[in-house]
Amino acid sequence: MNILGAVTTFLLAFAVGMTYGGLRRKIVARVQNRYGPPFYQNFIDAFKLYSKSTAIHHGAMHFLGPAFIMVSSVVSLMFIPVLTNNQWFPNLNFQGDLIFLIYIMVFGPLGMALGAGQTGNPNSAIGVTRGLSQMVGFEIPWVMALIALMVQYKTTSITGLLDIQVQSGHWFMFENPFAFSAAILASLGMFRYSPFDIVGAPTELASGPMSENGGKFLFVMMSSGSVFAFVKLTLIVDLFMGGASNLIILVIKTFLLYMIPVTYGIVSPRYRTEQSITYFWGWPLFFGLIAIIYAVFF
Amino acid sequence: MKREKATTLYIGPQHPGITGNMMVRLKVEGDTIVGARTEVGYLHRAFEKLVERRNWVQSFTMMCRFCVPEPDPVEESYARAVEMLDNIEIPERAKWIRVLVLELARISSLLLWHAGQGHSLGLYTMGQWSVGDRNYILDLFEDLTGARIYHMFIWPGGVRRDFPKGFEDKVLKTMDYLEKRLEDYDNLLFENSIFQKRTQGVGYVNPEKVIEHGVVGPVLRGSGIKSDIRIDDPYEVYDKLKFEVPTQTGSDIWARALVRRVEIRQSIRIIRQVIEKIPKGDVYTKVPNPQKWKIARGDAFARTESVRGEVGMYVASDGGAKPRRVHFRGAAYVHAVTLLEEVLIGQNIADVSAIMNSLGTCPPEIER
Amino acid sequence: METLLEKIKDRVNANFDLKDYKIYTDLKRVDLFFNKEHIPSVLLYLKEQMGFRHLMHMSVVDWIEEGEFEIIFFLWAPKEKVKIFVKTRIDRDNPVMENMDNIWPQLNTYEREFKEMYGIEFPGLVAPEEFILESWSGPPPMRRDFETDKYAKDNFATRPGREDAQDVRETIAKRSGEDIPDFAKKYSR
Amino acid sequence: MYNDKNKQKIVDIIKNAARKHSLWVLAYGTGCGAIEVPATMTSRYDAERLGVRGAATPRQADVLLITGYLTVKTLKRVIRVYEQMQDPKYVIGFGSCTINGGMYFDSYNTINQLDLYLPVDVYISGCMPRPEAVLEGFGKLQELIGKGIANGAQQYKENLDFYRENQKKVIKNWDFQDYNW
Repeated sequence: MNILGAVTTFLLAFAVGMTYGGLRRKIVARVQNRYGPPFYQNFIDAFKLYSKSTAIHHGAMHFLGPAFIMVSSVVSLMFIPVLTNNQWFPNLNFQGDLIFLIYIMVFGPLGMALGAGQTGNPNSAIGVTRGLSQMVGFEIPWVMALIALMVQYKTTSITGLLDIQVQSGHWFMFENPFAFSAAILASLGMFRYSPFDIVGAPTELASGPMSENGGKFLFVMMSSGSVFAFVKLTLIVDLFMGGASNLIILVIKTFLLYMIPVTYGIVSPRYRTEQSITYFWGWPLFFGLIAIIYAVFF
Repeated sequence: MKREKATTLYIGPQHPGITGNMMVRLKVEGDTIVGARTEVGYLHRAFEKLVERRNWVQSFTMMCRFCVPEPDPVEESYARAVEMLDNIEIPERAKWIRVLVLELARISSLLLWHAGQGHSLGLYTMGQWSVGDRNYILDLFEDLTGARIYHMFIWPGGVRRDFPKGFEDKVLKTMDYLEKRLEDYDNLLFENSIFQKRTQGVGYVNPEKVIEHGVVGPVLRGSGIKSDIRIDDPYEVYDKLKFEVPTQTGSDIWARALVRRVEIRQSIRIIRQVIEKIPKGDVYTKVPNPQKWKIARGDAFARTESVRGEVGMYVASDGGAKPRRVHFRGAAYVHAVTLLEEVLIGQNIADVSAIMNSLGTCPPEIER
Repeated sequence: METLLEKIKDRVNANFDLKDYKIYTDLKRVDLFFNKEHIPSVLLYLKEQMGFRHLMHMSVVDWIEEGEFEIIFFLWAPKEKVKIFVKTRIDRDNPVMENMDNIWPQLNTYEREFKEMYGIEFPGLVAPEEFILESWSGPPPMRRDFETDKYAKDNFATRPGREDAQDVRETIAKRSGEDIPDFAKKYSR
Repeated sequence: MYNDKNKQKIVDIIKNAARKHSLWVLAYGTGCGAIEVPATMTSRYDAERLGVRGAATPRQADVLLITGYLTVKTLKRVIRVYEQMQDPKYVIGFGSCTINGGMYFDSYNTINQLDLYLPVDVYISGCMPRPEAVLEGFGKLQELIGKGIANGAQQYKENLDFYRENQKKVIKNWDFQDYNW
């Protein structure tokens, strides 16, 4: 664990996440018969938001909310092996860091809930309620998929799982396809793109928990969001797609993964809250169960 | 002590989901609405006061501003009311051109509805597509009238001018293009399982009480009652044209969506017929000099079928050069106030915007 | 058609004392004039017995010279496809009209508006809060004796026009370095 | 951003370069002109390629579009919304009704001159302005921001008494709390 490496990891995650966001806007625009913004538009937006003056005072928790999200994103990033055996991107890892990761990844939304609760904006409150109930929806198949892996390979460390794939050469997405599909379907909900963008649904809640956050708050949320997107993508790549030995492969794999929620989101309206939970407790949960059974008996 | 369970949630006036500039005050318990109240008046420009200071032709420039998304039916109503008052007989070709303009306006407004319905449910691609295609209709309007939105074209005594050269072919080309695009809309919107899940059984209007509530247009047809001013008391040349009036019995957002889906195709059909059998001739009759135009005492009430339903214009004259009273009846005047307040009870917060769109809410025509 | 309208008029006349009537055959329209105290029963009769179930509109006209408001109800029979205009006059100085939003719920909206715009009192009006105007002080604006231009001049400052009454087209042409096309020349001063 | 180009500090130049290419428009259609805003945002006149996109709430928005006439009732809400927005914020007056009342010059319910009540950076003429005109207006605003002279918010802070006086003259039921940045 050297500081320089950690900073490099963070900057890489920030840059990749932001660029993916910009590319997403571009792709969406092309589907909508538009030219679309440049792919670096998100960087401009982020810098503009940072340079805005912020005069919103809602109390301490409101200030801490975005910080919580940032902390959770960065900490979970620190536990992800970005590349396989590379001294430049070190990671804090110990036996059972996967379990710790499951916890720390839901830490951000909880912080968001604390922050949004204090703004006193009813839209924020409703949005947080929706977000937490949706999280209940997609966390269950997600955790089941991970448990299936842990049971199947008798290890709870990400690097352990990664090494098994690297040495055997078999990706887990083929070894245990049910776990993979459960994880992918659950990750649709994690990305919060349509049809699962019920938390900040603009036409319903006026951007939900973010309604009272402008300027620097929004900058922190935006950047932590992009870091978190990188975390999710890299985690799935590490767990199911055999990691990446260099940056090119990493980018290719993560971008392909990223296209799944994006393309699904372009053409689908928004679910209602209970409908989205029903969705996650349908096929994803089923796949999760099959995955565990498969892991136990085969 | 007992805690108040219901919280107050203000939708609008500044809200991405609101249609136009109005406000709905909701009493919410959890995600369910237990009370709703419409608050309008943010767009009140006092047209009906201003026309008292303008003569018959000047006040006609106000008419198209009554409802922004679809100005032409209002112009049509005013023009016909004034013609009834002054017994002006307009030439045949003018009537056909009026029908063409009205149907084009209906198509453009229905495309806006596609956008609104998709946008209110989070399907932003629908809005981008249909509003983009709406520009082609507005191009036709620009060719014909010279303006995109407010084309003061249908005026007492006929229409302002005849077709420009090659206009008919442009219209037909646009219609062909539009019909191709409508298939894409079907694939994106109507065959979308999530859209069906979100709309079926939502925004239910009680079919027993619709007529007593003064419900008109697609909402009425969506609850199984076949009623259309173009059929019931035909104006201009609608009795010479062949078209169907679709009805559905679901009486929810999905049923209204299906009704509008058929309506836009019927409008294309009507436009094709108009282009086919429009007669040659004059497009306006001579009306007196606007400065000296006096109309004998009396009153008239003209109705037109707009996208949101029947709109009516009451014009009363006191024998002077200025109207004594011009009073506009918009469909949203009923839909967005008494009906909306009733329909919203028991619905989910997520559906407010969709319900408002499917009821055809148009704030400017409520306050005028 | 003529006979149908006549029959409608006679049926109403048989039950209520009709002050006056007018028939427009080509418009399929009958105007019926009543005293204001008969209006609720007439509307109820027309709605329940004669199938005029659809209230198209309700309007008020300010006849200031005669010192009266004319209140008009526009009814439509979906089956017979006939219009009936029920008209009445009320005194302009103490305008009171009976509240009828139990017959047609949307009348509530109309009555709220006319209470604000004409100062007509509807006793027992449901939820009579302000509808369009907000904290309006002064006379009801839609009365004819209220001068909107004077009010606007007093309250809202207008931008002063250009002192030199020069032609805008010339200014724009000078600024953009183009000359005015010929068809525009004949309009310029 | 307050001083003009030659006195601009280098950091201001960078900031303004970012600001002018990311204008988030508040989703608030105050008048008829709102009908052309969707057309401006969508495929034919794609405003997002210039960095113009919608923002849901005042806290996140940079630009306030006053799309057309303002009734007194709306003016009150618009002032509240404008004061909730974060610096730097810009106002675009949209249509001739905001310039001198337009065709509502004698209406008892619409204000005639917007810049008495809010600091306007750019006016777009026309009734109603075509999408090309709207894009032109955005371009003009970007130009002003680049020069660092789009300082409506600063004006508003400095001449707050002037604006407040005018606003209170029009809005009868004044129940705002004091302005706090």
